[in-house]
Amino acid sequence: MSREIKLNVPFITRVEGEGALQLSAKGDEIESLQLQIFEPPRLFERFLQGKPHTDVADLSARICGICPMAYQLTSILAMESLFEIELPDHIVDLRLLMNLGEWLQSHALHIHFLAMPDFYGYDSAVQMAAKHGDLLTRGMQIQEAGNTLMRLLGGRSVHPIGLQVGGFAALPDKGAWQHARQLVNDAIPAAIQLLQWTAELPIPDHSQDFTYVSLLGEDSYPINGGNIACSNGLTITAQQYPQHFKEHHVSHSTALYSLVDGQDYLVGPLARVNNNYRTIPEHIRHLAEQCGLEFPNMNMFTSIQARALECLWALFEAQQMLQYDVPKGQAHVPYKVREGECSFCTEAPRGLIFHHYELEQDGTVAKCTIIPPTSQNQARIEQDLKQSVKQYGLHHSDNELKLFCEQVIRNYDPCISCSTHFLDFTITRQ
Amino acid sequence: MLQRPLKVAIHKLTSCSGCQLAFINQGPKLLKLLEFVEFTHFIEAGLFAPDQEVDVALIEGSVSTHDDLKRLVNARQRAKLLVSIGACATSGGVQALRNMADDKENWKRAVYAHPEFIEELQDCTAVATHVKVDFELWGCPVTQQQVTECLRQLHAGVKPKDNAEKLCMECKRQGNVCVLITQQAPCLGPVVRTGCGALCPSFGKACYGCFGPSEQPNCESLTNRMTGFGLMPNDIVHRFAAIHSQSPPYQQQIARWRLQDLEGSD
Amino acid sequence: MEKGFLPRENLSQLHAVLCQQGYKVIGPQVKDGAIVFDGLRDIADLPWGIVEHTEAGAYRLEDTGDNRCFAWNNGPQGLKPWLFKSQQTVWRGEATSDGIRFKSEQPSPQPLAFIGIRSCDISALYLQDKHFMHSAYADPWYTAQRKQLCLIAVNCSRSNDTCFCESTGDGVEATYGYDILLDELDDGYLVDVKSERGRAITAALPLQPGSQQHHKQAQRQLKNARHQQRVMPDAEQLLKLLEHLNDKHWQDIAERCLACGNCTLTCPTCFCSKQEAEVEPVSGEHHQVRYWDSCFSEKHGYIAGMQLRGDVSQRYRQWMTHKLATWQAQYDRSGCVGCGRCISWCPAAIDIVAEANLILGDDHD
Amino acid sequence: MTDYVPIRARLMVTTEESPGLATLHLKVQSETPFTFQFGQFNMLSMFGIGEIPISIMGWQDGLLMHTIRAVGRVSTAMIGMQKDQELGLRGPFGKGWPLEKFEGRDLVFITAGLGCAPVVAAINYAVAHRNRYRRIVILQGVKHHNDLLWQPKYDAWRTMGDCQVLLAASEESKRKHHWKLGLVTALLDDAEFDPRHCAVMICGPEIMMLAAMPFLQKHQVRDEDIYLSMERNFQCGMGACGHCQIGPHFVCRDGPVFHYPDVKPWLGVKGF
Ligand SMILES: Cc1cc2nc3c(=O)[nH]c(=O)nc-3n(C[C@H](O)[C@H](O)[C@H](O)COP(=O)(O)OP(=O)(O)OC[C@H]3O[C@@H](n4cnc5c(N)ncnc54)[C@H](O)[C@@H]3O)c2cc1C
Ligand code: SF4
Ligand code: SF4
Ligand code: SF4
Repeated sequence: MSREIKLNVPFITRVEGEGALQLSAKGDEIESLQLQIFEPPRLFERFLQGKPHTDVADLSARICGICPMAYQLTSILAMESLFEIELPDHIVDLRLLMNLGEWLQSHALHIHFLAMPDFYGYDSAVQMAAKHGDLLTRGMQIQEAGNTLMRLLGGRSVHPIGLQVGGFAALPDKGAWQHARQLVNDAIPAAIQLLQWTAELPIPDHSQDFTYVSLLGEDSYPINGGNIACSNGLTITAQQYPQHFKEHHVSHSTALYSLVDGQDYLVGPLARVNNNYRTIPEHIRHLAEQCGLEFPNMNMFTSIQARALECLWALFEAQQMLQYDVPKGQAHVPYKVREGECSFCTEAPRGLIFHHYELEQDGTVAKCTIIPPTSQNQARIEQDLKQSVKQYGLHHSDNELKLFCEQVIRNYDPCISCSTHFLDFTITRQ
Repeated sequence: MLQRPLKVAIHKLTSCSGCQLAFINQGPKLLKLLEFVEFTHFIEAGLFAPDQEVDVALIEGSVSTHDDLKRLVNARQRAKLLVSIGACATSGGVQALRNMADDKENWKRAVYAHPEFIEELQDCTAVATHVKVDFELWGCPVTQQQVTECLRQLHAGVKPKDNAEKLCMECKRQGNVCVLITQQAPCLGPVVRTGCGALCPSFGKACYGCFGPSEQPNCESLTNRMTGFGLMPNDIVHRFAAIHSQSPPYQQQIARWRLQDLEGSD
Repeated sequence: MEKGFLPRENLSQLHAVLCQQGYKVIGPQVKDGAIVFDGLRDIADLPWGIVEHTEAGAYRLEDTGDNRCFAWNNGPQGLKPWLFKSQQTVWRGEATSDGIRFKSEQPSPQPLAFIGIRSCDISALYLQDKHFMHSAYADPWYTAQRKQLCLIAVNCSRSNDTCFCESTGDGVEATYGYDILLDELDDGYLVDVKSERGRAITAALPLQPGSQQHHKQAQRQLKNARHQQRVMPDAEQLLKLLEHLNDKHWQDIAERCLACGNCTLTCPTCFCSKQEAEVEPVSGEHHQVRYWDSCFSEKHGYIAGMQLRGDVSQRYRQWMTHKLATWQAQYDRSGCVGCGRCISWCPAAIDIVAEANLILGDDHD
Repeated sequence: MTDYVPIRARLMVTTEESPGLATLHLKVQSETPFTFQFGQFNMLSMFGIGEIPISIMGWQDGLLMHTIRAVGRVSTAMIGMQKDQELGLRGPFGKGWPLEKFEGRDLVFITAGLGCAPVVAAINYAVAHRNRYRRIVILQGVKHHNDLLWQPKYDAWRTMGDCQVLLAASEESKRKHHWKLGLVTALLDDAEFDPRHCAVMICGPEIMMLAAMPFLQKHQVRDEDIYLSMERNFQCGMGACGHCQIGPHFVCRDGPVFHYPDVKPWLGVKGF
């Protein structure tokens, strides 16, 4: 049966903005497939120009309410590299701890609020509250552990205020530290259950050949430092990022398309796990393997498992740091502002994030570039859809196709609302 | 007092989504909230029904595209009450900094290779610029307490309680040591609305105003004082040209100190 | 009783004795750039060598490197936050199927021993006692905690630039209200005892007789402390403020005043509070909570449909005339004890003494 | 009766007096009988919404009466309460009209605005104990004649012996029977009472009180025979929260009914 499909999703709510999906196919061939992102221009890169360097962290946080800290920290680390600030160990550790918090809350949110309803046939987690309260509660527990770590060091979990160039505004107090320790300890069994639960999910196999990119951990799992490793064999520093990664503007999207050496690529949990599986402590890998998980792999549908694995890793990592007392020492170190250029990459929950700044003599921002994970994944999502939709079969009903596409997109957790359900699904057949 | 759950739609315009997180980031409190609130439209959580009639529409985000405006007008028509939440909705948010640009086209060009692909309104504006707003929740982001309290009051059939008290009040209740006095830090506390729990001063740093202007903000006097700390006119402009740059009291200071800056540089 | 002498190296025993007798010791410490009263684990945490320099709208600490721990005069708060708490639940309630249930909030006082309290703060305490304990309805939380205070006061050996207790009659020497009084000297502390509670403590200390040298030094220090720059007009003069209600100067002040409430909340005698009905988001329990409030807040003078003090000039006038004048009819004295906090901690650097003098000056009205 | 912690009061009946104004009849859940003076008030609270001061209107058939005008959050919620719903009650607080002191004198009641509950309660009391007082003069001013509450009550009082009821409407264009055009103070010229043996009780906005004073002086009423019921923001009702101060007075504790000489210096002073 030959038919013409015109799948038109006027907007998938934002990908750091708003997106839509258009698919048209004839017979077994996809004629065109566009993931459109019409992110209302917020012009961060422009309005940061002329701002004092000390304002950048608080303003750039507002790029994303789900991973604000990643934006803050990347800008701070970039500037610290320019100012050649030597951070004491305890500050490095505390930043890592806060990073873990952001991963935890973001991953827990994605798994339980965005992805889970798919597996149980609901529209939203809110509707699942009555019947599957236990699953939600488990998610909330892990999420709360993450939030607590963010609050411990940043005052609040959305747009935290604690980070600054040179360290933190203040070190945490003892009571809050102990509270966080408790929540993290308590969340570990929940995260183990979570990992098992993801292993038991009916995960379809849509393995594809693709390029993936993440930071590379030398001897520990990477989060806010290290080189960039690409599955095509490339390993570079953050400074070299612009030489290999190019952005371009396409007419159907306001987000900038990123390609590495001309190739679409994946960033995010699966990319990280694939690149760094060996650096995950053995007892965690053992747990994963016991319940049948296999990494590295090339099936984007396992990204939910990669997220669960990262949650468990993050909790164990946090537990180790929290077992000691609150670190003593300065909250921040003094530094001298310098003129020049700097770049840095960290791993936001959704993947690699790149910042580049040019600062004037007094620290004023002359120029900046910020590349979020979502726009890096955009080209890959389109490619993925093209392949996996075909593999899934265009003979499926409109609704089935729509749900399938949604799930594919959700695998990338592009940004929270982007991975939710499509809107006003319309399809034209002849 | 409503005998049934309050029907609530959450609409997102141009924003970072941080305020919506105040809902789904609240753990067990969310389950309690669901006892008296029924979400009908909440894309972030997966509910899509923008055309359903509701008791309350919560609007996150500022109006910066034609499409934002269209959806806002629709949301207003479908809702008995409309509440704007967060800095973007109440005053335009950070993205409204673009309104201050002298040459807006060049701004876009600086970020996008093909600005002609982008369709947007001239300025980025608050919700109340376009439709009637029944209540405003300030903050960047709003807190879960603010949102829950507002919905609880609306469910009880009363207007939510507004609190535009100065941040200093909360700061003192918390027992913080004033950073303006001890460090001559340019704290905006005396002209910023309470709500965050005086977070920044409790971390020993100056408030940068993410909750917007307080009741009767005497920004004139505060900024005069800041010059005494060695802040230059341009520094003062940046203090106010941040999260709530479009709120009238902060606008005034931006204009005033920009002028000083220009005069000073002549 | 003769004043005893406690050598500096034995100061830690005072701390030890207080702990032994079951007190939680509260003492001055450096926190975030100010002298703050908080739980004192060890006398090493006292602000050794620290003095403050303060003027209208500014406060900064200096480490002089000397061996004194009470050379400073005051910090942002005195005793007030420990008795009249910034946040106090006044009742709890629950909605049951059989109507609502109210539960009273029991006070949870604990024996607290304060080291380093000054004369002005004791005066302020007695003023707050009148308001919270001796008026028509005694405040149960204040009263319960008040009964469990042990006050180890210290005489001031210097004054900072915002102190004016000499002119209000509340310093620099503590004369009542304490259990133990110290004069900090070069090599130790002169110790005076006022109460049974105090005697029980000093009895356990290795006190030596104070020498004449010691007494002389203590007198010299007090004399030194009496040099204060600011002079508050006397009580009778202050009543005349009420004859200046239409002074243009109120408007002048209002242009600077931020109406932020810092003066009232750092003032050790200000007593305003507001109540809020709150709901615990998970249990659903209802709380009526009392918070510190200020006559500078917009809602303070609000009644349905009307704002009694819409202008900030009226609020500042309300504050000053209440504190300095109408307070006298309420509690038999002015409400100001000369601690200078509202001057130091005013972000707009408004100086109540200067303003009061200006308004009462000849060429005003 | 209670101070910091409320007792329960169950709503038995709500009588709507006019749109936005209702009398709540409350069954006070307490072992001890509820005693009060007219002019005193209770602090009424609704769960999760707030607490407000409301004058005591009276006591009838074992029920406590409060007449509430919906002006804002709490008051609106209160008059919308369902039968059998409960609220919290603290009180009675403050000083009421010293009606016993006035025995043997002429009583003059001056009120403006709608439903000045504390005065109506006092009139009710005086009428119930008619033989203790001499002449009763009731002056009431409203904007429009149909703003007048309890019209039948006024009619009944008017026909009672030795009782004068004068009504004024300030924003009416046509005069009605028994009504004068203008402000309540203008009625004073027609009021007939013995200024040497009288007690004047005034309730209403402060400007009205101020405006009444020259008329009363003209009648040669002495300051010490005048009593006023004042209004300020109350948070505690017990003289602790500081909101209700007028000069040295705490209105909730030293008032709300004041002897005029005590508040004279403060009356009408803007900002106090
Ligand atoms: C002694 C006294 C007796 C009163 N008797 C009555 C009466 O019998 N019937 C009646 O309808 N009204 C009476 N009022 C007025 C009544 O208290 C206010 O109308 C009520 O507080 C308004 O509250 P709201 O929340 O509805 O209004 P909003 O305008 O929403 O006020 C917000 C808050 O401000 C405070 N507030 C506002 N107005 C007043 C006020 N006038 N007095 C004290 N606090 C206030 C309350 O805490 C209130 O909750 C009396 C007031 C006083 C002082
Ligand atoms: S730190 Fe800021 S908010 Fe706090 S009292 Fe000082 S000026 Fe006010
Ligand atoms: S202190 Fe100011 S800037 Fe900081 S969180 Fe609060 S309102 Fe925002
Ligand atoms: S008014 Fe000022 S100086 Fe006087 S007691 Fe209060 S804070 Fe101290």
